[in-house]
Amino acid sequence: MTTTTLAVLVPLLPFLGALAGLLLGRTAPGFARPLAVLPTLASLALAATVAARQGGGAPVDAATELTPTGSVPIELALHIDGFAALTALVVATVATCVQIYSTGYLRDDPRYPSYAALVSLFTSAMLLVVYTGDLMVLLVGWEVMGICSYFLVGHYWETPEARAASLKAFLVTKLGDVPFLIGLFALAADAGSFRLTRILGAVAHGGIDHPTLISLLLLAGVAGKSAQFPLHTWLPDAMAGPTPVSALIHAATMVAAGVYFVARLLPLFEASQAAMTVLAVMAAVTMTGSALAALAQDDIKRVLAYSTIGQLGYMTGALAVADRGAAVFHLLSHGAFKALLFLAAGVIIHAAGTNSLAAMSRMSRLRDRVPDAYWTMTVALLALAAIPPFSGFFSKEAVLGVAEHVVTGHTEHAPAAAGWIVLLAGLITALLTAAYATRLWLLAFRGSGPEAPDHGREPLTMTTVLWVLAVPSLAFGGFAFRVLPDWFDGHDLTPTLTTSVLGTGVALVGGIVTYATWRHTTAHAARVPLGAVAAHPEADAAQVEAEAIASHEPAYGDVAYAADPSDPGRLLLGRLHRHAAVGFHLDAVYSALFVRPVRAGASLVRFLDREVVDTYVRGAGALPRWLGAAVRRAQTGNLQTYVSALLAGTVVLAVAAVLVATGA
Amino acid sequence: MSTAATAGALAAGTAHRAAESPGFLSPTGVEITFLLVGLVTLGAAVVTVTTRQLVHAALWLVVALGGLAVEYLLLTAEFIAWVQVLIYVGSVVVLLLFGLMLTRAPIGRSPDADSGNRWVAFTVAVAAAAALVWVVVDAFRTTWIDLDGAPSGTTEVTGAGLFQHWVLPFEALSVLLLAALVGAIVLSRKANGDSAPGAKDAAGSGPAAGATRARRDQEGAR
Amino acid sequence: MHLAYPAVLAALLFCTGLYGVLARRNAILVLMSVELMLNAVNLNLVAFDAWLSRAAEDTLHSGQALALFTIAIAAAEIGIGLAIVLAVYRNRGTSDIDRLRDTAEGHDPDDPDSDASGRAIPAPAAGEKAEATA
Amino acid sequence: MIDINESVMQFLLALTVVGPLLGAAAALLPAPPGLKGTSPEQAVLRHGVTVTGVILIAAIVLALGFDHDHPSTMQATTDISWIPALDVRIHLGIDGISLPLLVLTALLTFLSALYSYFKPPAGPSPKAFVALLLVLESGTLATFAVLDLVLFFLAFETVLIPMYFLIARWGGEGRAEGAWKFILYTLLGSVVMLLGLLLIGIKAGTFDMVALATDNGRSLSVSVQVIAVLAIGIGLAVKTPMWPLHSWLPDAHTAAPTVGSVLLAGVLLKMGTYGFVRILLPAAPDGFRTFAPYLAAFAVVGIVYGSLACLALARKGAKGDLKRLIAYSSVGHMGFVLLGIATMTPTGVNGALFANIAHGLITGLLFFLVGGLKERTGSTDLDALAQETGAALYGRAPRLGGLLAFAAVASLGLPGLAGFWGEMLALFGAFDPAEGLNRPAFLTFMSIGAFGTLLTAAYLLIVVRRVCMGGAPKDTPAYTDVRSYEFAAWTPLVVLTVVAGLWPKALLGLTDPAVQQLLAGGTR
Repeated sequence: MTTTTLAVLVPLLPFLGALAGLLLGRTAPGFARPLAVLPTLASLALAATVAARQGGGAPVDAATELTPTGSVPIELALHIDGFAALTALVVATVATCVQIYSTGYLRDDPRYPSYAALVSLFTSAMLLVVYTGDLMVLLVGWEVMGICSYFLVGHYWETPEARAASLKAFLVTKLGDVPFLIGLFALAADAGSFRLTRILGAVAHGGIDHPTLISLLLLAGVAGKSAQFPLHTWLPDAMAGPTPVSALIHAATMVAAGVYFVARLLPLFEASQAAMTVLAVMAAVTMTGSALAALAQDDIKRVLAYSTIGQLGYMTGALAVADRGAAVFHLLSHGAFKALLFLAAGVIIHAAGTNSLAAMSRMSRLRDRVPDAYWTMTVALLALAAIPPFSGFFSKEAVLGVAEHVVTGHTEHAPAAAGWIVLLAGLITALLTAAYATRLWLLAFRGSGPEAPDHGREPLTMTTVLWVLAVPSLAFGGFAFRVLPDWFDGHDLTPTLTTSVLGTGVALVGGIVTYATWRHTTAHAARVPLGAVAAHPEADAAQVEAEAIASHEPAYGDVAYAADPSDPGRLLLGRLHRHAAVGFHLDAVYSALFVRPVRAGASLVRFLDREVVDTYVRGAGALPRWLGAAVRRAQTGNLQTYVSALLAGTVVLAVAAVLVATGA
Repeated sequence: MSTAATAGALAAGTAHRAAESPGFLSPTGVEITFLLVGLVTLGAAVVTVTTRQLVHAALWLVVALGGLAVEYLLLTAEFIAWVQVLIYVGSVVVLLLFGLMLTRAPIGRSPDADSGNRWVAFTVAVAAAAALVWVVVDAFRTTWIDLDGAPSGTTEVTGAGLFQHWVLPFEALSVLLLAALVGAIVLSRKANGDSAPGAKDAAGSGPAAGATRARRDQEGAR
Repeated sequence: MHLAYPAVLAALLFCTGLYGVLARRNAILVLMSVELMLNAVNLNLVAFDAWLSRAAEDTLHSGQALALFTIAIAAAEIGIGLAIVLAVYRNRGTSDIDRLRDTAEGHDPDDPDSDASGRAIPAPAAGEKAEATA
Repeated sequence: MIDINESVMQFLLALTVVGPLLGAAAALLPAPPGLKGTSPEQAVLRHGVTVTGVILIAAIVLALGFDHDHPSTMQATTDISWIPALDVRIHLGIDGISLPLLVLTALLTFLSALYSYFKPPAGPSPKAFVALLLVLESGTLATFAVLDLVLFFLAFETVLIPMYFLIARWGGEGRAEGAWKFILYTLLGSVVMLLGLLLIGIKAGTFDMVALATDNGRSLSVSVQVIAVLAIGIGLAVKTPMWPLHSWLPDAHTAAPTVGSVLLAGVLLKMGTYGFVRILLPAAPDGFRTFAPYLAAFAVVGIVYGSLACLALARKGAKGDLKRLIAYSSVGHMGFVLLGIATMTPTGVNGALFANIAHGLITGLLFFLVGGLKERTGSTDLDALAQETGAALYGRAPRLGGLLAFAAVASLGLPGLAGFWGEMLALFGAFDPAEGLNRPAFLTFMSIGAFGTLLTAAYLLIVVRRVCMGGAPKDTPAYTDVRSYEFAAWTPLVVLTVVAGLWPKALLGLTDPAVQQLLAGGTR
């Protein structure tokens, strides 16, 4: 088969799997698991083949018209370059892992069929986004991902958190997508096509009139999807969904889409210095803010969520300094270890029966209950903290290295200011990242107190996946930075000495400081008993998690926050802790900026519709009524009255006639 | 008022033929008589339509009609004058009195002889009168009827006219009268089924119409 | 003699009869007034005949002929009219014109939802619905 | 696709128009002994299914026999002189614009007949119901098939009466008022429209739409065009409905029976927008250009207004009625259609026509689902359905809940489903309107409309959240899940929604050439 056919099949198979799963799910539950895993696995194989055939060489391009629109046609186009091939590979890998993991994670969940089908749909949408060469088609995949995340985050729809989070996830991303759509319009109107290649050609010839405006419009959508400041607030709440879904969303699909989109259109953004600077600022704020917030979270998954936002900040930072190679490099390695982190977290939550770090820090020997999760998570955390030689180190160093290049003025693509911003923010974030990674590890695995409950080993499907993912987190970066440049633009991704030393140094500092604080605070742990544990610890992981999420707010009075004095983060952040825990009150800002005005508008419209618009309708109804009543009154039935009126009229007419006749 | 206009034209024609058309300030005797009788007639008519005593109204009607008969005479239409006296004063008023009696009209002053519509009626009537009088006067101010010479309304002249030129309408009219006769009977029969007053009424109206017709015929025969 | 005299007299008589027709309550008095109006017309006919027979050498005497016809028809009319009045009087026990109001709006009490009232409903319905939905 | 003899096509088109009328007449006769089922009611309902089915088949065969290579040419045309004195002709024909609407109408009517066969409407005898349904179908199909202004008006009016009786006789509470409001409102609009049609017909010297389109308003002075567009536009806008002439729609929908709502939203509203495209755009372009910005402004206001009204209804404690909410959402969706038409660009008009079809499918499905929901829960009041947390339909009737969520998602214009392309193209058209139109104004309209999609998503998902999700479905009794006949009635709509979303060319390939020709003045 030609590469094109294979590439077409890659998104198509999971889609068909999803359709079949949705149709057969209730009638033949036996098919649900194969229908979920096999298509994804197949598309993984195909993606690998496509990647091998493409081999970082000339991009594969193919197109056929999807539909005429009357002006700019929409085409079903493929554009597979090194980025696309590799990203698709990672997406497929993570998706496969998640699917396999889910078979164990939602063992007894009656809703598993629809869940698995939606995950497949999610995967195929992301693969579509990765491969397509037409922006309108990309938008299709883009939005389908949004709705899939809506359904999957709302999987535990009995819990109010899930109901709220799913709605929020969709609406916030949609809020970004509206300007995104307008940006696409502007782009297409200028370039005369939705095709990626044509648009890039137009950019190359300066055929785009307002690159800054368009870039900013597009950035809004990117910020929504990739959870960048200020549209990132949906991501932590999305933790109300099942853990595998979080892994999928955070590692490969959804959030990766935004970064990937910018990477594909980077020349357009480079055309406008302003856009690049905005991008840099956005990245910097996102990084540091999310890292601070992560340090204050109590829910283990929320910590990871904020860390995702931070890592995405690194990627956008790399884009802001005009090196998509580094960005996608970090995207790939981050995909690996973030998926691992979430899946391991799922195992831990199941074992501990709670998702609260405060509670975990009060139970001992949790790491003996889940050794696989313990070891793999350690690896993943080291990678996250960018400790050499784990993969995270190389990718993050690539980013910092590029930033340093820009600062030292070796490149003209990006403004030096962007370089400085990214570099400084990156270093601060490296410190904080190491800090919260250490905190997470210490609280989860070094707890003291009553023993963690023991209900047997985790299902094999879940643990093996962890080890599979541990390999790339461990080793991927080591060789990737030599290979990848051939696939990407060819920029060197080797870590530079200065940034490596700096980055690793601050990371170590962060880790050590946190450890010291923990040694100081952990003494309080015994004194303040805390913790809520799921009611049915022996049930399957999904139900345990659902109960854990549901029980967090009643137990601690807040989804994100726990009044735990033994938390090192509390000491490290000091007064900042409270604000960091609630994500710096951004939600309040949103409700003031959008929700309340819309509510007010709604009630205003309700009033208008009642009192104003219907008034003239009522009036139109009343007028004939009055006329009718008036005329009825004249019908007395007295003939003499009638005749009098008749004759009076006659006289008048006669006189008028006379006057006319006599010309008076 | 095109008729008035043509009449005016005609009047002008006559005016210059009958050289002097005397003004209103020098009335002839006939005119004075006509005026006086006219006043009486009008007065009687007004009383007829205003009096509160129904029977008196009928009687005043007799006076008005009689006055009109006199006016006919003054206009040299003697035959019509006699017919007027015979039919109106003779039969119609009698019929009306019969009707009054049969509907048990109150003898004496009846307070509600006039309906609430009175003032409307009055305005309409006055307006109509004003309009008509204005038009008529405007049209015939100077027209002069000369009544001298052979009287144009004697019985033989009228009879000759009727039976030379008006035979067909005359016969049609007799058919109409017959129809009216039958109609009156049918109406009054239907109204009461088989009660006495219906028969009496039919007898009351029937012979009257019949009488007129019979009279008409003998006139024609003569 | 001036044609204006009979003409004016006729006009006045006619209007008197008109007033009677419009103002009198008793049907028979109305009939009398009708007679007055007819006679006014007759007077006109006769007067104009007398004028035209001289002025326009009219040998037809159409005016007088028509006057005769009118008189005859008036007699018939009185007969019929009285018959009708009597019939009405028998059925209704009255011969007052303004008691005979069968054509008055919403007169019949025995079928309240006649066409008229039935049609009157929708207009309010639209209005009330507007309030109801609000 | 398949080659069908022209005369056969003519016959089929005539059949689709006349057939339902004959069927209606037949429905009033006593059922022949052969067809008498268990009861006369069942017999007549089955008769309705048969007739509508035949019409549907005829429409499908028409669609197959339609020459898809030349969708811009009138096909299956019949042209008979009817009233020579007025030069009114019986002129039938279909092109790429009317064909999809024709098929949609036949399909929706058939599904409604099928649905009411298994679930007879609560009300007087089904005889009249079926007859009215068929008259309604005939009128609608005629509206889309005729090419003569006077005939168009006749068909346009024919539809009102049966719909009035459907609402007034078989409706829910408040049906009398709703029906009265519907009939008076729309009739008032049609009267104005008639004046405009006559004006055009007299000034241009012909009532023939094709001739008018070819003439492209050259024989009409601008002032005449302006007046005509104003008059006709008001009539059509009432039907569409355009804000602020919409207030009959919620009442009518709330009162109407399920089938009535489906047809009202799915078919009747389309007649208004179809009139805009078929009559106003080609026949009086200059006049339309005068009003296009105002039309667009009203459309955008309608988008936001409808969405906000829905939000107000969907809020907790607002006593919001689901059918009323969907009715307001129709106001919003029709706003997109009008916006697309107002751009006067092929893109916008294509989008408008696409959104027409999509709205017919999706809103029809929504009304069906709400009907099923009411049948199970006995209420369409949101607060009554979702007491504190939600009705948890996912748990109590999973298939129904899934379908409802699907319909909501489709209705909020998710890319990959039918709802998206129409809205997207309408906005894209507004981004670059036809020359002679004020671009900044349209840019503003486009951005407002685009944010309207956000509001749409908000209220639809809130509805899903309150109806489908919800805490603790265990103890509450489960409802009967989707029945087989309901599947039969709903699946076509679902499938078509997905197909139209994934393969928009199926529709746009038809409409685009026709629209291009229409806007180019019939000469192309």
